[in-house]
Amino acid sequence: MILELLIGLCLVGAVVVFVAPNRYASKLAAGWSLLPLALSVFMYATFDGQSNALLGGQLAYETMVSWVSLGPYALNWHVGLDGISMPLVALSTVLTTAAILAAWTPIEERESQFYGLVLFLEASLVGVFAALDFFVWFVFWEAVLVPMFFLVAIWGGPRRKYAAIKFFVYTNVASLVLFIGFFALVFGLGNSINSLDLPAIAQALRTGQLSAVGGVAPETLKVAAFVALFAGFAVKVPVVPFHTWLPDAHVEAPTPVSVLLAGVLLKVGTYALLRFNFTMLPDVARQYAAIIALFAVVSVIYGALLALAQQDLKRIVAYSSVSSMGYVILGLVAYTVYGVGGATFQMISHGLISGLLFACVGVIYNTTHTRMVGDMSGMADRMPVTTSMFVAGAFAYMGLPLTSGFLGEYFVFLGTFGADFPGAPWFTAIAMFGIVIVAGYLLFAMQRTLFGSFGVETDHAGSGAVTDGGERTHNGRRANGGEHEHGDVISPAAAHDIAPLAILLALVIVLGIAPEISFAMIRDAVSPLLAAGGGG
Amino acid sequence: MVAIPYEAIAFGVFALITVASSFGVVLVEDVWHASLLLGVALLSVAIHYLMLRAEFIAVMQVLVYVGGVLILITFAVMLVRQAPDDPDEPEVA
Amino acid sequence: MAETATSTVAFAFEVAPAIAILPLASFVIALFAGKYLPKRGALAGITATGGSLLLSLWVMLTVAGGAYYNEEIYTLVSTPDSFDLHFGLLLDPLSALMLVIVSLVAFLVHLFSLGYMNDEGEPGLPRYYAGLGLFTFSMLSFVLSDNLFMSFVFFELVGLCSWLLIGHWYREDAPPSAAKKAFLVTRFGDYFFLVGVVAIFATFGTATFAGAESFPTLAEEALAGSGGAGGELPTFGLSAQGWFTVLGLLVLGGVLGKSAQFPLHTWLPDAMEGPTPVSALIHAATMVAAGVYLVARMYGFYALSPTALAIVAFVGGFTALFAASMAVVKRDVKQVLAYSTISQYGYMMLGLGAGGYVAAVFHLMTHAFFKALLFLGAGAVIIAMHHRQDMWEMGGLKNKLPVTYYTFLAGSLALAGIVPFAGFWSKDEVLYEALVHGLNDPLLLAAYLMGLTAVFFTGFYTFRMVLLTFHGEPRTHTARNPHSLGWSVKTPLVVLGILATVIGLANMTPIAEATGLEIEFLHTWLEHGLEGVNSEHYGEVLETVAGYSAAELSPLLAAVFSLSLALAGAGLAYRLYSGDRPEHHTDRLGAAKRLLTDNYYQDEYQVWIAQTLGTGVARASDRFDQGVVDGVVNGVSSVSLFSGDRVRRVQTGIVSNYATLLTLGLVALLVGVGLAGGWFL
Amino acid sequence: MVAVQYYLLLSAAIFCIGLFGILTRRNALFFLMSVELMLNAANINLVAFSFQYGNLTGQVFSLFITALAAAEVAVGIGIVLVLYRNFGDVDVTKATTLRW
Amino acid sequence: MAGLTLPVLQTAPPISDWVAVAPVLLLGLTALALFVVDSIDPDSSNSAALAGTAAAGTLLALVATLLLLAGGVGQGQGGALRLYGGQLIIDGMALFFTVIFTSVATLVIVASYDYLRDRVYQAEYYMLMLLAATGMALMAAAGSLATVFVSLELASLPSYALVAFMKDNRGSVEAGLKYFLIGALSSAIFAYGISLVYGVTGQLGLEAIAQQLSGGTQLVGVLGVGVLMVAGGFAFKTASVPFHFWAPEAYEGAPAPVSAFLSSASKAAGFVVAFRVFAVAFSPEAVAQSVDWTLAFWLLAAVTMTVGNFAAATQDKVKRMLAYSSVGHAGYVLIGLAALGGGQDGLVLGASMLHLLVYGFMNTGAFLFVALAEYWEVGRTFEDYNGLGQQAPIACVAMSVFMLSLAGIPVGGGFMSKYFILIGAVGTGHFVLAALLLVNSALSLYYYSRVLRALWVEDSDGSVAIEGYPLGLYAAVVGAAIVTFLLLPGVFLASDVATAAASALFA
Repeated sequence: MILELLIGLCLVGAVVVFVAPNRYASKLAAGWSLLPLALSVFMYATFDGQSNALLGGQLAYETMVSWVSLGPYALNWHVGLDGISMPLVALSTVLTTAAILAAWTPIEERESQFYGLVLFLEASLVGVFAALDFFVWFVFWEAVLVPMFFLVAIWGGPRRKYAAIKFFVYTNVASLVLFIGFFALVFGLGNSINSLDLPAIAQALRTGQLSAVGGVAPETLKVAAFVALFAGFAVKVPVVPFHTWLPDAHVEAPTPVSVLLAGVLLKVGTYALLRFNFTMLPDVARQYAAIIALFAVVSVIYGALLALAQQDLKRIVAYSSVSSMGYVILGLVAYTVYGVGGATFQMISHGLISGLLFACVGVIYNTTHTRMVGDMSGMADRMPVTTSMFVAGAFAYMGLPLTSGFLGEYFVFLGTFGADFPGAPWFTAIAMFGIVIVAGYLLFAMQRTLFGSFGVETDHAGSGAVTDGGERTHNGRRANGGEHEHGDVISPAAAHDIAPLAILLALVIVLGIAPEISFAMIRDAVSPLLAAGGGG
Repeated sequence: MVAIPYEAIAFGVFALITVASSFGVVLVEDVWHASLLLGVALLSVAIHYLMLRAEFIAVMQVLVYVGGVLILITFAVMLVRQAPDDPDEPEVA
Repeated sequence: MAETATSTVAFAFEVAPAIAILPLASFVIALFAGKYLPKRGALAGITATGGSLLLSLWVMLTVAGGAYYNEEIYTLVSTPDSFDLHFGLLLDPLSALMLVIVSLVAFLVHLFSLGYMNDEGEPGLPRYYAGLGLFTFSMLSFVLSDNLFMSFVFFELVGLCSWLLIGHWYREDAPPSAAKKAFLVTRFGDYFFLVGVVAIFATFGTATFAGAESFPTLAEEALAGSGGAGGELPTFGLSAQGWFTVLGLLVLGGVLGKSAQFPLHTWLPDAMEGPTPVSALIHAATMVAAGVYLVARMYGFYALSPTALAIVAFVGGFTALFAASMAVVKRDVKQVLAYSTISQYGYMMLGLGAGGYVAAVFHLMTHAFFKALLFLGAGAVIIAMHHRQDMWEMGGLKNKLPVTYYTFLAGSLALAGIVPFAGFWSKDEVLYEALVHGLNDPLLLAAYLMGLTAVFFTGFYTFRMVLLTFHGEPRTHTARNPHSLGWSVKTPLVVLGILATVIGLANMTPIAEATGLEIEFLHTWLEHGLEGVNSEHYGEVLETVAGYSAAELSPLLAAVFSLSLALAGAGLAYRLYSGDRPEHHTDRLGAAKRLLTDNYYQDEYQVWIAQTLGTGVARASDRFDQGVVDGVVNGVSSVSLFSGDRVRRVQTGIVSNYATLLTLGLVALLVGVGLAGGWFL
Repeated sequence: MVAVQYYLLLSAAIFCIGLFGILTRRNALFFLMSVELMLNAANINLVAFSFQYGNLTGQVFSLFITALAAAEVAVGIGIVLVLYRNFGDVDVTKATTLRW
Repeated sequence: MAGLTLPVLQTAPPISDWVAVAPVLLLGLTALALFVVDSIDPDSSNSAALAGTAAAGTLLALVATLLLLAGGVGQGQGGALRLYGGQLIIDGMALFFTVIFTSVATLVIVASYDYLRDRVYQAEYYMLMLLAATGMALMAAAGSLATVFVSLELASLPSYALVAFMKDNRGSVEAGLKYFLIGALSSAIFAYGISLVYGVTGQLGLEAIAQQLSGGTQLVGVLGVGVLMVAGGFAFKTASVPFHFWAPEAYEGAPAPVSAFLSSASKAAGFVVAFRVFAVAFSPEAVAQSVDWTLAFWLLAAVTMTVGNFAAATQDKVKRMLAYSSVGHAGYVLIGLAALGGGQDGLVLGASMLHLLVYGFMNTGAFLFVALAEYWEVGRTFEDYNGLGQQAPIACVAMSVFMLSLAGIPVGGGFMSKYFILIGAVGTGHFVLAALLLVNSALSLYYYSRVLRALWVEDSDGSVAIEGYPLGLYAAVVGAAIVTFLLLPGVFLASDVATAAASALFA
């Protein structure tokens, strides 16, 4: 019941914070978020799961209660964790706390609603990672959209409404597509299953129980379902060319929300890909591995190129997330322990690092009220601590060794290069070029914003709102002078701004030095996948 | 033996009356004439009922439709009489 | 090996990780507590690197006693059904030698920094010392690595540290830009290295350098066809040798980047924007040396592929000449040194490629000392000149700065390759190796000739530098009244000056040949070591697998060649620049000077690739993304809303129309379903 | 005895005439009368088929229809009257404040 | 029905007929009681008493229905109670839908208490509503086409009057007129369709028709036309294209509680009767050789959801948007009929029933929120709702639940039911319908989120000042929201009943 307790804590917290007065909301939310965080750490420490959640084996914190019956199928409340989901659950709780702390400064109105929604989001995310029944999973999967919609739409930037609705509609369409794909499979399984229990379905699919539906041959049905599921998840990941909601959502979202969006929400997509496409339909995944790898590589390179072209710091990180998630897909395709395990590791690593970078951008934005690369320079002079964090985060993002970012990508490359799908070395080698481009745009951005002589150019120093790019008045750069010299505008970030950065950075480094902390359990969960999938 | 198909002839005649008066209902300009023609149509339908050995229904048809509905409609026509300047609906005395 | 060693030996190896960890500790101390410490972290750094130096010496002594160490010490990731990733130590003559070099130079640089940085009231000193500590840690760990994975890890970290240190003065515009360039260019090389490491893992399932299960051994077995594990390696559709060549070249990509070989050398001159001690550290013994060290470390693998070796040699020879020619026209003392660094590493590459493993390591060692000396000497000059670096603003410093002058001169003589200074012996041996092997291989011979020509240039630019800086009349006010120098500046200079003078005696090959004395100490040193990773083994492999054969030629003859060219260069410089008021003779080169000062437009085309091509493609992608990919998404929504607007216009508000539409709809339904159901047939 | 098909034809004709009236006339009262015609068409069918099948089901149902038709007219006239009060007309095409 | 002698008639019902039809009777009697009250004191404006009485009546009926459901009355395979010669059938489906009608009626009546404050003819209003509810409850239980027609008219005639209730409001009158005219036309078509079916089978009882049809028929064309005309009658009641034209106008013009009532309960009534008629009388097996009406419903479903959602997407007024969305939802539910005969009958029909149940709460709640807005006189367009979330957070949270649930996002039972329908469509191989549902869902999310945007995101222009928080409206809105939300985790309470009741039809 400990998992239910975790989800319940988040939900209760959401309600409590929602009804609390605005002025207490931030501290209350931060305090409350420590409860699920502590609980998840405890769960992580006492984790005793082995093997893969869908392929049999011992699960941690499992519960199964019957819920609804749907014609011939039972829907159960079935939750549990394995080595793949446990780190992701922990990641969700960590990033939620970080996001809440990061929100203290920028969120200045309707705080209780904001923090309530964030905690609700946490509950949904944990639910997605924990659910082992399709419908339960789908409920959480869809429930994620609601708080996200509001968080972007209410507290976002100038084009927040457009971005929020685009995100909302786009990802919802994707959900429907995958839903249809999944149920095509369920009906193809016919009587061999009597519930929507994901392990049962996975077993049935892997043992070849699929039969024709509506005159469609099982083989075709599998491919069609795979395509539908892949398309559905690809939007969430996002895989090029389904990615265009992401930069909009990221740019418009308030920074703490970006932290969660990039940190956890994208992982939901790759997690689902791993659970559904790559666990349930391994033969299709292997058959079309080269095509999927092509998507992955295009995401990596194209995403990185797009990031290179951006001027908005958040857009840069947003597009680079597209790039980074491409590595995850590439790793999944490989069906090797380093490939799939590395993909999972990369999810966690990217969650921490992108969260860190977004939080840094947020701290900078809170003081300068601009995120445009051309609008500021020499921030290192005034914000040394934030700058250090930003630099560390950026290098971790570039895959600097002894950070988790390096290992995530490295595992994927190791796993993929020797994989047995056609063209694997080429795909890997091309994807690796992403590490050069990522270094390019992050270094350019850092050089122009953090270094050089200090100056900030916005047309209303210190006031709340930001203009959009078109209307900026060019009143010149006030290098090392003008009103920004005074401490009231550019002040060192507060402790609660820095704390989340420090926590995330510490985790990034710890995971980079001792990856076994999570890779051990990931490996346990991934190995059965490979054994049963015929890969290795 | 060749029987004269009285029933057929009667059906033909009354069917003609029914159809013709129905056409009249929807085609005439004046709402008064229309309601009168509706009465004719309903009555001729009642005769069909008689021919179908449904005497009770026929009686009810006369009572309810001609006695009730037509009077209601007539009443309504009186209440909502159009102004004389409306060319579509000439004034009724 | 450890089990056969005595307890002292074992203990020396047990504490060997501390060689790297001590500077790491100084990094942490300087970073977090630096601003509370008296010298802002300098003392911690000096203590740590001093400790590292002592430990390195201890390890060296132990290794000299014939004990070697090759163990995994930390498993990063273990996978039962695949290969593990681990950190380990490989302590053999090569790494022990390198450890001493690195820790010595690092120690001296720390010491020098005390005078160079602290005395100037610099802000950001903790950051500086933290960077130095991290740099030393990374480099020492790199040297200690027992496998290519670990090498890559610390190779990359070295890159990070160079970024941190080159960009130390981030408030100005140039240093951050130079730092970025250094990181990006080396990263471009590292990309190939990364592919290479991954491919080596994919091919061999291991990346260890030494031992029966190491990848050079496996590769050798595969080529020899002698069965063993090497027989069933995946070679990705190529022949085994072809694939190994590809692997070697991929790793070479990283080497070219870090060791600033053509065409990835462009970052190094810009890197002079960093503080001068940093330049000394980076360019003498650490970052730039890392590339060459890597090739030397896995020389057993390169030795299997004559193609790879020839490319290494040719690139090295070309770079040596190419960089030397650019050094001729520089005004900035550090720029001259920068190009000379590129050039000297070209020699080392030439040596490695030509089969002169020992020669290359020898040159690596001597160069580390004399180049550190030169940079620190230049640093001393810069301090004295109040941070001016243009040689044309100097002159006549000989009398004001005697210690600096004489040590600098020793370094210059070493650089120019004048007997008996260190550089002479090592460079000469490199050239000799290139020549004897090159006589059987035209590509090598071409490389040798380029290297030989570069000797002349080296002599010229070295003495041009010395003469312009120290001789003649002071040309500016600052040069007449230089800043005085402290002990912390002078001590390292003296130490290095002595080393630059005498270290070449470690391996006097021409003398040994001529006299038959057993004085090639370095040869002896490197012949020992673990099986498969010593020069003896490399020599065999070169002959049997790569097919290298040495022509019979006296080393004395080659030495005479190069020495005379060096002297000619130096003499020319002396003739042109020895006067009290030397002229700008290089102006006479005309258009060629422009070409040289603009570095053959290498920067221009690389910047063009990075900006016009890279950014251009990025912009085009962005436009495509906004217009087409996102356009489709937005288009779908626009079309939907537009058609929604059309649909609702059906609802005209006139109820008769509704009735009509209703009837038509019903009729259509009737007709449609009726036709489908065949009612009307 | 007239075959039931002819009654079917007759009712269809009347139904169509009623429908025609609904579609063409704009006066609400014509509308009401046309609906009456259509309902009568249904009644003719029911009575005719009732006669053919010999059960009274159809006849009974036709009574219900008659009664409900009357009720419908009553409600309808009420609505027509308020329409007249609000719009000053019984033209159904005039009331178009709600649309799109 | 003299000609109908079914074996089931011999088995005496385990309980008295009166008990089985208690909900219907309670509704009818309450209406009569109000009539009496009104005739004693025609000028009474004691709205609390009137609304209280009406609400008590519907609540009692609801409780009675729930008790009957809980008692298993008429449920299970072949357990349906056939009363009065099979004219009324009390089974799981009838009771299930009676729950919907009575709940919606209760909510609407409670909300009307505030909405009607200071208006005349309140007693008539409640009475008409109760009579309509009675008609709907009868529709759910109708066992022959005759009762279907009569109960349908009983539900329709009060509705016409209710829509035109605000007789001095041009919109209300116009809405009433349009509703009435289209309704009259539709009922004429419906009646004619019934007469044709009678012509082919000679029967009006649903099971009797099925028996007759299972032997095959020569008059395929006549039967087909008749069946489709009957379908047209239901399409009117459920506001399905092309019989939907009245709906946007009527829902927009009518008093908001009436719109709520019509769009939820009346639609459900149309569906229950359609389910019963088509599943029992024209069951796919019986008419397999003659009339493939599933194709007709397939087309209706496809066109209805598309037209409804596309037209809703660009509306300016919230109420009209809800009206069109109501059309769209009719399209979703029609999938249940279109997918019959695909081997998943119980599942798909159960899903549709479940959707109607949830819809009964979420849509009623949404319209009642509009009623609340009308009460506050904030205006009708999306812009007019700007910033309401700050002034009336509780009601706006409720409205958000409705909107999200309508869109199929899991903060309410609408998520479950919509996806159950989708499962039905996929499971019976109707991939085109599933794809259409997908497209329409996307679009619906867009326009529902416009409401959320107005409520929470946009800032008020300051012109709106909310006075008072009417208890009745609030109670109804919040109650509907709570039930909508609880139907997400608690959907098993309803879904089993729904699927069982649906399956029982195909026994």
